[in-house]
Amino acid sequence: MTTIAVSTTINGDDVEYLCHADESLLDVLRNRLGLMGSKEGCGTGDCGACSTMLDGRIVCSCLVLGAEAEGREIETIEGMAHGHDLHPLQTKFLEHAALQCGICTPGFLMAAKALLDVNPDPTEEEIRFWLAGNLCRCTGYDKIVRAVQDAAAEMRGDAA
Amino acid sequence: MSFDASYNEKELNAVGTRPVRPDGVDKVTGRARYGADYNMPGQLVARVLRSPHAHARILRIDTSQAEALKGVKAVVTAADLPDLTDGDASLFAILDNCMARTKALYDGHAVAAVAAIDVHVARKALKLIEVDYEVLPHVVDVDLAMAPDAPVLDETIITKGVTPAPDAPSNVFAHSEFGHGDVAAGFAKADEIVERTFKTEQTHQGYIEPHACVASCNSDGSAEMWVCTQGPFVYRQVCADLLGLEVSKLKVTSSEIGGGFGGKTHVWAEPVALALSRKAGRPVKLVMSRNEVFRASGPTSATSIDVKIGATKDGTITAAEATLRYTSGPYPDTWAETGAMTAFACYDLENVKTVGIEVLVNRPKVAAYRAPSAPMAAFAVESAIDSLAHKIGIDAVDFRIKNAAREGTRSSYGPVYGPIGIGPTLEAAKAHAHMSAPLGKNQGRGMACGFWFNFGGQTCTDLNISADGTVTLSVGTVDVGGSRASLSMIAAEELGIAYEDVKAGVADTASLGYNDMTDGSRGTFSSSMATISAARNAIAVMKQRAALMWDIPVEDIEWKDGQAHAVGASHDNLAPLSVKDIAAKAGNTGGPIAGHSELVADGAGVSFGTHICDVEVDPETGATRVIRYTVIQDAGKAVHPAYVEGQYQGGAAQGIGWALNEEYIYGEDGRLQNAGFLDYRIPVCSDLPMIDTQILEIPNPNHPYGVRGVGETSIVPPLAAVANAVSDAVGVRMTHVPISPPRILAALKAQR
Amino acid sequence: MRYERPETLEDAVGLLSATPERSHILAGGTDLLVRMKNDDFDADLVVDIKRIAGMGEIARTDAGFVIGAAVPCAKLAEDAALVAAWPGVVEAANLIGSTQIQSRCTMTGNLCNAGPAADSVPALVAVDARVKIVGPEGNRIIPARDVPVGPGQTSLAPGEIVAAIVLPEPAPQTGSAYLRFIPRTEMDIAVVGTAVVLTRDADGTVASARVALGAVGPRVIVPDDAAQMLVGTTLDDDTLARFEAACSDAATPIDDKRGTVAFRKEVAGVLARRAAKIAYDRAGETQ
Amino acid sequence: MVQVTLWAGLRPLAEDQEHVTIEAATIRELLSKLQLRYPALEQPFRNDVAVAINGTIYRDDWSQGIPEDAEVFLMRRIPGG
Repeated sequence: MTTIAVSTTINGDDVEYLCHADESLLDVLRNRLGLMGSKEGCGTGDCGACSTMLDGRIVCSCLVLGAEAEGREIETIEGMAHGHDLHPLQTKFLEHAALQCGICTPGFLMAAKALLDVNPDPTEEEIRFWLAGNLCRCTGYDKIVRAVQDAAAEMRGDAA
Repeated sequence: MSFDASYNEKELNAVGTRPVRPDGVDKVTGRARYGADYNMPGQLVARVLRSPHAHARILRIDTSQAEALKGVKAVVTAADLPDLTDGDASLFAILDNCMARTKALYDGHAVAAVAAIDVHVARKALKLIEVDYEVLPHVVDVDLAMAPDAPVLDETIITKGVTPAPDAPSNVFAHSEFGHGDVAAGFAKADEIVERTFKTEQTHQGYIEPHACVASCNSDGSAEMWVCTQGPFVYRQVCADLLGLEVSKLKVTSSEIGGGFGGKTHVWAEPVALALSRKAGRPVKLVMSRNEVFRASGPTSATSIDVKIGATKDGTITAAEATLRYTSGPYPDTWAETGAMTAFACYDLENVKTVGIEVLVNRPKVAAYRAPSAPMAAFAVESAIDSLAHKIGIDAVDFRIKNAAREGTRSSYGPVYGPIGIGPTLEAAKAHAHMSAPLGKNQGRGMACGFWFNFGGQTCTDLNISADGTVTLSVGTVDVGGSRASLSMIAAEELGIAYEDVKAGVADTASLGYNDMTDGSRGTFSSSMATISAARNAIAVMKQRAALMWDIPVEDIEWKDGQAHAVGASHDNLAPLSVKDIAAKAGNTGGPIAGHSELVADGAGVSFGTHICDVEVDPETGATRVIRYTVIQDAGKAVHPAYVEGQYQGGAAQGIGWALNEEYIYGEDGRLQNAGFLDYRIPVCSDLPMIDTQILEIPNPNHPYGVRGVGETSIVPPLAAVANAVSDAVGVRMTHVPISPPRILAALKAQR
Repeated sequence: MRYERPETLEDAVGLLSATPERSHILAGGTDLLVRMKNDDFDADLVVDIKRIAGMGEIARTDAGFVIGAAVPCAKLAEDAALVAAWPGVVEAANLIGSTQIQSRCTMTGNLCNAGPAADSVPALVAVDARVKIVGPEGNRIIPARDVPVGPGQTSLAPGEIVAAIVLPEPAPQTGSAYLRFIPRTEMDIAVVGTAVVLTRDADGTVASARVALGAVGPRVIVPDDAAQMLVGTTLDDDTLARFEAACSDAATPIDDKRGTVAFRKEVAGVLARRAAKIAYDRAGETQ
Repeated sequence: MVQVTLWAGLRPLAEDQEHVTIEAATIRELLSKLQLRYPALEQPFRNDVAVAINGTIYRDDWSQGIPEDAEVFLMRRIPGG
């Protein structure tokens, strides 16, 4: 199978890669670029563990072709912290024990960040429905929702 | 090994706080490496060919075309996994489940596997493998499998535990019976009796991470494997047994694990990956797809349970009886027996009898799932208890309190209980604000109790003190939900140093002695016991080193607040020596300082929980929403309360999913129709409310800090708690789990 | 398999015409990529239409709202005029999948996938949407209802592409609504879907009504008899009860892993009644 | 002397006895004497047995002492999740 040359932007950096026509963006990130923070839980868009940002919208990278990324802007979990400075969501997930096994965590963090980008003060119901495409089997979601609420409050500058 | 594990009340500083876990930053930045996140040089990609038939004899497998395809480096079938099980039936079942030998026994049963240079070639190769099947009649339903005309899966099975022994083979592997007293006499004394049949459908653990491993066999007989597992030592043993490897030459490293819940206590495709690597002479990476995870790993039993309970008007249960039919997949197992042991364990019963019946069906081999077998039995029993309470007109909580097992009660599974915690969870439920909160239209409330056997087991830890006085702690129980934090806290507590100065990690099988798996709610219970023991051993060493540094007798040294203190009038001018001070001089006082511990952590103690659930049901569509949920459970001592709450909440959520939506759906052809997260419907974030928790702390007498396992019990009550709530809301007793909208609507129609 | 990213519709049609078998159009990819994971999937060509001018845009023209074939459903909710005009269509499209799926999935894909349970299709049928088709034999405009002809089957000829969906401007005092039943609160495929569009007269009675039922037959069912029951009424209880029964009767579902015949028929009536109420109320709120 | 109760599955291997009286100070002694008396118990004793002493279940600690007049139950080892 012939490969396709792709030039794109990932976490602010120019990146070039070759991929097969049928190769998902998730496989490109994980297998060709070493960005293994995005996880494959289902491969069919049902679990959200591979959530990444594509041109400002949150997507399942398992349902995007690597070839489609040409000229686009991609953000992954690896770009969420700035050096050692964690994003408030990352800090709050740790403080609230919002992860047990942690396999869904990168996807939740990316999806939650996408929510707070468009809605800095979401209700509990808005958080729950926005995150419905991210499956977690360990926590029952309670502490995840609380961590997102707390991070949102901190980012708004509200006293916790 | 004279470690005294008995409870010793003392003030705890680190234990009971909520620090950030040591593996946390890796997990929020995407750096943590799970099963599929590891690669080896020259690794091949494996794919497994699976039976499309529920039951079929394998007449012929021709792999020659696949082997001839460029890029294919190995093809294996059962012939490449010769039977080395030496009459061990349970090991043979694992082997046959890894790769079908003579018959494919369920849709998804592996029949061959390939290793190729990439996934495209591997996929192509699968299509080139020819398998001739003789399709046989199949049976997937537990009750139908017991019918006289059911197709028999294994002609060698004659039911055990029945006298006289049947003279013909059947799908019933065994009966097992528990109880005491005379149930017929007990029922004769009852004023009211409830007798009902319940059904539960098969569920999956639903861990988000599919099974994944990288296996590498070398020409010198050594091998290694990176794998997501709840028990690297057990995986090592089973894989070595099945492949004829020397145990110590197989190194198994557990990756970060993306959920297990019992499903990763069993070996699945790992021996196949090793066999492929052995044949190809190269490392092999095998990652299951989600479809494969559902079709070929993990599920629970599907069950059909008859329950009969009688009581007098004053609310005393006079007799209780249950017959529990559990599927075990296509191989014999003891899942019904476990269910039969747990069914009435919450109650103090004069007359009780349970019979467990193990039933073979053409479904995947059943695996443990969080308090395995207990939730289904509890669903049936707690539903019947609820009905009986209504029937005699007594409050459901009071009825349970009146009949609750207590110290001295003979358990339904045999032994007499020591001090146990069901009473306090019930009293807490009765006093909980949730219990008296008002309900709105179409809303209902239910509650239920649950029981589980926790256990401990073989455990081993190494605690090493570095030159700067910080501590590394190597444990052998896989961290499934924050145990590295808990164990670091325990080490800090015992040594008297800061939590931040301890870093716990999970060791591979080459670096630490044997450990049982993280199952049976044992991870924190048993590894904390071994950590305390290792820390105390390290303190003994540090006292000796301080004695050398001070040149005084070791008897004159006392360990307090993380420091060696010289005691006695002659030493009062000596400033205490900290761990750091002692560690800095270790090179000249005898070398590295460490504490080790190898022990058996027995005495975990049984566990009880009580849950309260409110639901709202749309009577026109049957749509059900859980609107409030409370978990009350005894933790003995919560080491890291946030992760204890997490276990309570997670188990409750899984139980709610089981109660309302999750089920394996088979077609007439015996094929699984919902092998994906789209139609195998686990709860999503918008399905659930916040899940309130109340941690009771009644110290476990068999642990130095009073710790009790907390991992499993929380999945036991929800099926019944939800069912009781739905039944309260709609006024019809729901007896079939999952209580899906079509079942609710059908029940409402039948009642009208 | 080849991946092509043409910049004009003509080029896209040319590519598809040259490979009439085993070729697929890629817009959001939320169905196609799922199928591609299957071991049995084989394709020679995938044509990504997202870089073709206009495919990702919503335009308001004399014909109404022209929604490009590659407009992700999330974008529909960001178009205030569209939401105000056809809330029933936007809410249906926004029920497809998760937030992540919404970023990618398209109504055109939902329509051309021809799944009987597609959420947006009953809503499109109820508003009498049209589709613009370009193809090797020229362009044509047909009702959205006529695109799916059976499960997984469309009336599109080889090489044809649905370039846009066109929603008419609503008449004054028109309301639309879509309700579906799923066992969970999110992430499921519809067990039943019902769309209602109705227009009120000045006196508050229903002047016209159109109803579409999804997931209860191989194609969307349009029970005109049931819809006619609403006309001339203010949705009194008796009318709604007759309407509900008529919708239940019109449904011809199957038993499958997502629901039973009895359940689907009953719930089709319940949801149609509820959707009619919502549409009626919405009609009263518009000018 | 301790009286040991066997779970139902063991009884056919022990001449259908439900209760067996035996002189034993530890679990190890108990199991080895039982096996001596009923050799068919060897198979289940390999991997399948746990011992409850006064309600506390021991799976592995065979050095555990058995107090005088203790209630002793042989149980099947339970799987965990």
